[in-house]
Amino acid sequence: MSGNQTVEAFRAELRGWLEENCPQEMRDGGMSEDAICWGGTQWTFSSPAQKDWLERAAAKGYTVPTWPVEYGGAGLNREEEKVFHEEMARINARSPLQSFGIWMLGPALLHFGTHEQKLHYLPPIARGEIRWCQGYSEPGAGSDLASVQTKGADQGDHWLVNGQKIWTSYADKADWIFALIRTDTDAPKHKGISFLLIDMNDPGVETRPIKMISGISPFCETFFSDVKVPKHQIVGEENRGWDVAKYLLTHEREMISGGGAGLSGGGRALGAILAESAGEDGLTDATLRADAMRCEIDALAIGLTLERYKDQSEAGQGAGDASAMLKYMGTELNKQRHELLMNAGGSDALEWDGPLGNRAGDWLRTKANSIEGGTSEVMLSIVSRRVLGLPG
Amino acid sequence: MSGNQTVEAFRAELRGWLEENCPQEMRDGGMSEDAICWGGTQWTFSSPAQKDWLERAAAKGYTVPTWPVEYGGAGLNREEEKVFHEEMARINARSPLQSFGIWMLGPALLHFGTHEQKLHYLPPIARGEIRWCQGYSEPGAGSDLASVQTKGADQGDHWLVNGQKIWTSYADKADWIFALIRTDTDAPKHKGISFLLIDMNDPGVETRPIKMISGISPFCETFFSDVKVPKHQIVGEENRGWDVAKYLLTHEREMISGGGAGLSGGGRALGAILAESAGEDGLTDATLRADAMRCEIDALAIGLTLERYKDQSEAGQGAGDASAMLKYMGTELNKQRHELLMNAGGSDALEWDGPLGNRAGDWLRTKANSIEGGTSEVMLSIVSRRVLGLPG
Amino acid sequence: MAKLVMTEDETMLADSARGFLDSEAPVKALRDLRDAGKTHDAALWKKMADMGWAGVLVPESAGGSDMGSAAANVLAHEMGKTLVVSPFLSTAVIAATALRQVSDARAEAALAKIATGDVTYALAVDEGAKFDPNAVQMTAKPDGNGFRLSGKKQFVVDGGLADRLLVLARTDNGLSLFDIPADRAGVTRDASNMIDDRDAARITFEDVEATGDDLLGTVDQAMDVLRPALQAGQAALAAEMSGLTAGAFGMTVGYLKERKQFGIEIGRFQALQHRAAHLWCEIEVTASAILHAGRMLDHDPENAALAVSLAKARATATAKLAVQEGVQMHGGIGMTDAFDMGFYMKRARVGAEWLGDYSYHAEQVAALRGF
Amino acid sequence: MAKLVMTEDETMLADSARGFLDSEAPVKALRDLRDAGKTHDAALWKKMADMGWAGVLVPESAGGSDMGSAAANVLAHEMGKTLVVSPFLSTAVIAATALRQVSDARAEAALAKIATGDVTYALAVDEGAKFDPNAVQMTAKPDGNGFRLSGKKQFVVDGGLADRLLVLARTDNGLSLFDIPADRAGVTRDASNMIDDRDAARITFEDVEATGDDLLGTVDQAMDVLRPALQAGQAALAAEMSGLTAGAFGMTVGYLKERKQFGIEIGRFQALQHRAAHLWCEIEVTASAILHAGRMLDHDPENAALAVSLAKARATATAKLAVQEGVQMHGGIGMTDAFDMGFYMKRARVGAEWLGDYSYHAEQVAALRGF
Repeated sequence: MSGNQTVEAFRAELRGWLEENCPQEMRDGGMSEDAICWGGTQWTFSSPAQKDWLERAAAKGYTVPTWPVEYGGAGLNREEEKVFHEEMARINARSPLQSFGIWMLGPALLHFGTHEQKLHYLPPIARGEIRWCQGYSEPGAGSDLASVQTKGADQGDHWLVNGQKIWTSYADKADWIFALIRTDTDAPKHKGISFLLIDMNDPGVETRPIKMISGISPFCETFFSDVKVPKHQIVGEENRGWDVAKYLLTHEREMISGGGAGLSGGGRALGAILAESAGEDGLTDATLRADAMRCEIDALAIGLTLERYKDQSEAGQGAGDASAMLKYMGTELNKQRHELLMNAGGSDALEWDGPLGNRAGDWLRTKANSIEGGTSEVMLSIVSRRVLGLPG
Repeated sequence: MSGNQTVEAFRAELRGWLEENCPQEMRDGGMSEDAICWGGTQWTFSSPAQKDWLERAAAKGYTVPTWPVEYGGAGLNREEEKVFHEEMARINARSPLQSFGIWMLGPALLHFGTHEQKLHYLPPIARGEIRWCQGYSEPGAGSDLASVQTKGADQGDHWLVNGQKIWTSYADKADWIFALIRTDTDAPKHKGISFLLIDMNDPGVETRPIKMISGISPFCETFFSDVKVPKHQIVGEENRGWDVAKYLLTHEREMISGGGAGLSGGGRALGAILAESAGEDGLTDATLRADAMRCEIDALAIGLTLERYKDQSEAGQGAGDASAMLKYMGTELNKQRHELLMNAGGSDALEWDGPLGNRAGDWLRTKANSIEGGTSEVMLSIVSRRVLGLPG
Repeated sequence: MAKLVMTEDETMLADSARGFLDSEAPVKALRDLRDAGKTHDAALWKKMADMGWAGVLVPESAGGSDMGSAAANVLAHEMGKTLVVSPFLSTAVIAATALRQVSDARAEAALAKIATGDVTYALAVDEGAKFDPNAVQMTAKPDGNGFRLSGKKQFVVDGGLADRLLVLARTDNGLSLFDIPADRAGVTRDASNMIDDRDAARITFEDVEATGDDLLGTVDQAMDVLRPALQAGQAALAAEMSGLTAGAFGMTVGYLKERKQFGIEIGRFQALQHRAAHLWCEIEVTASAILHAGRMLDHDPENAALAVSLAKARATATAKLAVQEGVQMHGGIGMTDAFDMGFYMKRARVGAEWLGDYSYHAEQVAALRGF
Repeated sequence: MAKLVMTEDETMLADSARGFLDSEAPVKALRDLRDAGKTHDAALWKKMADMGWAGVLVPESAGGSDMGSAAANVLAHEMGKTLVVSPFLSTAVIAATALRQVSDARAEAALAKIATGDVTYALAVDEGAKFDPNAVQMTAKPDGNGFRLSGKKQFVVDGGLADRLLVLARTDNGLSLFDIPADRAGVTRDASNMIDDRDAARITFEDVEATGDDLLGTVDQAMDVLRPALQAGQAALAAEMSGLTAGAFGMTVGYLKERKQFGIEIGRFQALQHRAAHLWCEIEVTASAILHAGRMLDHDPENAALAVSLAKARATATAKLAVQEGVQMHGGIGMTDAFDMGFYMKRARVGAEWLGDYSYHAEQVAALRGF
């Protein structure tokens, strides 16, 4: 009961703060690529409101609400976090900042980093000053993430890194990269990898965007030639980077699945979006209506599953390999949602920059959802073996 | 042109014959289990009309219209066969006779049998006097049909057969069985099997129905204890029975797939059946309508595919392993059709012998379609390896 | 919102229910009943009542344990696993929830009898092949201080043997709900020969007398009483179907590990692995919807409609997939009556229809989500 | 019914088309055009016309080869395989079929110019985001001996560069079809930036003059001329999409055989094998529907509607599955612009919408089949 009172007091305070501090322009629920504020040294704000919103939120720790206060967060507990998201959704507020630093590196550092590393790296992420990218995949490796060929040769106080990464999202706009580097070439595949932090401005780091079928280029190739990485820029132990990577993969899966789920109550009903573009009569097309209902039901139920796993995890019942399920279900659903949006959009959706904006680009982008961060096939194999205990 | 004239002359003659000879009662398009006339020594006609219809059709060779006249058929070519089916469908005529003898043993004998065997076995099949059943599967063998354990020991002029068969459809009502028997226990799995014809009245043959989830028991277990099978009762060469079996499996697949397809033009539209049971407003339920349209489209297209393969086969382009495709697509479709019929039937369909007759039993029966005659999984593996040439 | 985690109490309840049902009501109990031509096991129901299950939604004042919908769903889930035959949903969930919407002595007395297992109920709503309460045509014509009921009902689950019937009928300005004894003059019950081997009936009402006392709640306002009862029933049915799904899936995964074909366990075939894994993912997602429905019914019942329809729709679709895959992966043996899988498939079909099918609940979701 | 087997002539036509297109118009030709900012290759179209393809549906009297719809579909299928950019469907199939419904000297002259490749056409029907000819609102008001056309069209495929436009407009008592030069005063064309990198336009008509001569067929009876043209176009588009499907599927199966993951070819993974096999089955079934549509258009055009909608619906669904599986099975590389799979996916989407999407044709099938 007293817990509830505290939470409600927090809600009231937050609501007041949002009312005062969230600029009106930032209350459009913007979810598309260009509404995102990524931060970093190369960042250009799309409007003064976007800048204000980031700065005000960062000052309160609301860019990373669950991180400890000393690392730039607001130290919210699970209940408060729910309230935070509810209140943000209530006024349709945009997220003030998104980044791989928040989603990926932050959780890894909070779990594996030293106190010094946390103090050094986390606050600039929370303030949107430093933008990070991820260096896992390598050409030809595909789903076999542990087949890392990029080498770090031990030079005493640093590693000399040589090799190539691929699918390094937004590497061309990032300031730093966290990467898997092979620091022991004799050890078994999973045992000789270290998780290193590398400054993209270091000599020998080069990056090049990969043009995607959606026309946009979020992904890059990144090359390392004799890049010196000081020994203190390692997260976790030497040659134990796979542990960090696995932890982050699980995290990434949950994150990607969340993108597709539209969460309970929060997201706009798919059918409502469809009904709009279908015209005044609403969603009368039997095929589209049937598909939309199914998709909406699944989206709501997957959103609830995300909530359930968070609640379980808070209750000390880890989700574990079930994150593979969330990743699989969430991304497959998101692909379906966008197929339906394309159907409903008809020929209006077939133009780049047509009357429906970038609907086609967004649709094509979703096709990568079931590939990046572990393919759907890999997720199903994980469930089959680790959850169901099937042989093979 | 003259070919067309001949065909049209045949159509006119046939139409006249049907008008005169097909009893009115036999023009109800009866497709359910109890409308079928199976024949055989145990057969009891459901009505005088059923008996008349069988006798008149048999006299013209119309129970097996494409078989040669000397073996009891009408010797129709492919064009005439199409006309035959069109004219039968036009007046909604029931098939005068159905049997495993017609579908399975007949084609095998026509292809592999000696002239004497054809003369001896085929006419009684065509006249509905002798009913056959099939003895392929054995307990525990499942999809691995060639793992035949029932043994035939060579005793000079006969084999002494011992063992057990399962899924012997209607064995309790059949007069004879065609069965795969291992006549060489030392040879590799596929090389020591013979295709034998066995009289069910022989001492040592016993059969027992298996109760199915649909409540009906078309399937049996059949036991052989020291059954003497004369050497002349073999089809094809000794130890080459697998060739006959493979030929028949292909044939069976096409047959089973045809059952689900509803053929182009001929079958009643699924949607029309659904619309009836959905009431006067027709099929307004979006989910049901969408599913029904998809199912109807697929049924028509699969029906056309069956036609296409028949035409190709006549043109000397064998369907070969593509029969696996027909079997897979046809049976999966048929299961969907019956799921939809159950949906549309609502609670009326949940009673045995309810207002919709045996709809539930028919629905449950279809679940075996994708298992019997080779599972859907086996069909997909055949396509994968033999058609697509994928490794493994 | 309450947390989407099983509480310790719920876990204990599930464990104790499982222990009881494994010994008292395995699938074989259904088979034995069926083979004996029966659709109800009064002794089993009495034992369940003694364990407090009949009173799970009955207020403590009437002798119940008042544990709430989430707890009822836990029980339903466990019963689903072994296809337990009982009037639990009709009586302990639907009728109890309806009765507790009404605060009068008669309802209190009825609730007390439910809790002790001394009375069973059936809900008579459907008149056509599809669930559609608003389309009810059966009439309740004013007659003196009471009414005369005339019309036909079908798919009255547990209606062949229930002691009392909750009957939805059309009055002058709306729908009204009546609570009458099943043996009242003018009531004719024809047992339906159901594919799931359970009790259901077609019932004819010919000028059946109903007094003012037999009216449950307010005249013309049946939905005030019926809606919560339907929602509790739909959620519990969804939970039962998720239990059924778990039962069928457990059999299937076990078979995949043990059955060999072409010399190896069929569970090594990747195509089957991925299908089994997909099915497990669907099951997990459905579990969330069901847990959520229980929480909403217990904590925010006014706004539970979306959660309930979500749960019933998901449970229906998932159960269908589970039994289809179950039969297919078992091969021929799965089609034999000697094997239990067929019982799961048949119950899944009946559960799919009862209290609204997938399409019905999908349309509810669409309406609540604005399209 | 004519036989559902490719004739020798058709097989020869396919082989010769393939030989030509492999050298003149591989997928790289589309890529080069796109990179050059172009949506049409006039030189290629001229070569195709020289091979007689532009005249495939033009009567011999007008210089065509009059080979019929099945032959046109064979060509469209081959073009689909390498995503050939050309006005074949708009001009040689749709416009030629429309024009040959009219027996006058003007139509004969137009057909002759189509056969030689000297004129290209585009069909302007859509006004909203979905194909729906009967909903056309664009007006053709009587004016002297002629009409004045006012309104807007969108998704006019090949409409940015075509020489002439077939325009569907509403006259006093129905719909009428006009054949006008694209550069007539009052016509404004805005090229659409299409995801398939081909030519399409939004076109505005402001008080555009149309003489009686510009009317194709009879006033208010556009469908007499348009229906056969639409059906021929829908069937050929279905054939193009089946070619596209074959192209994407061929790439995918090749990749399955060659690509290794975790040390073995991914084509050894049974889950992928079964999905590829399923896709092949779908492709085979769709092929029958397309062959059948061609036969019906050639031999029984009055009754071809069902066959055509069947072909377009199946082709749409199958192409969608093929490109989705193609991208997924290729993994990340399939998502890059450097790889051709994306071109197939984008063209499949445009083909899905053009001349009626899956749902449109499914409803046609339902109507023709009585539900």
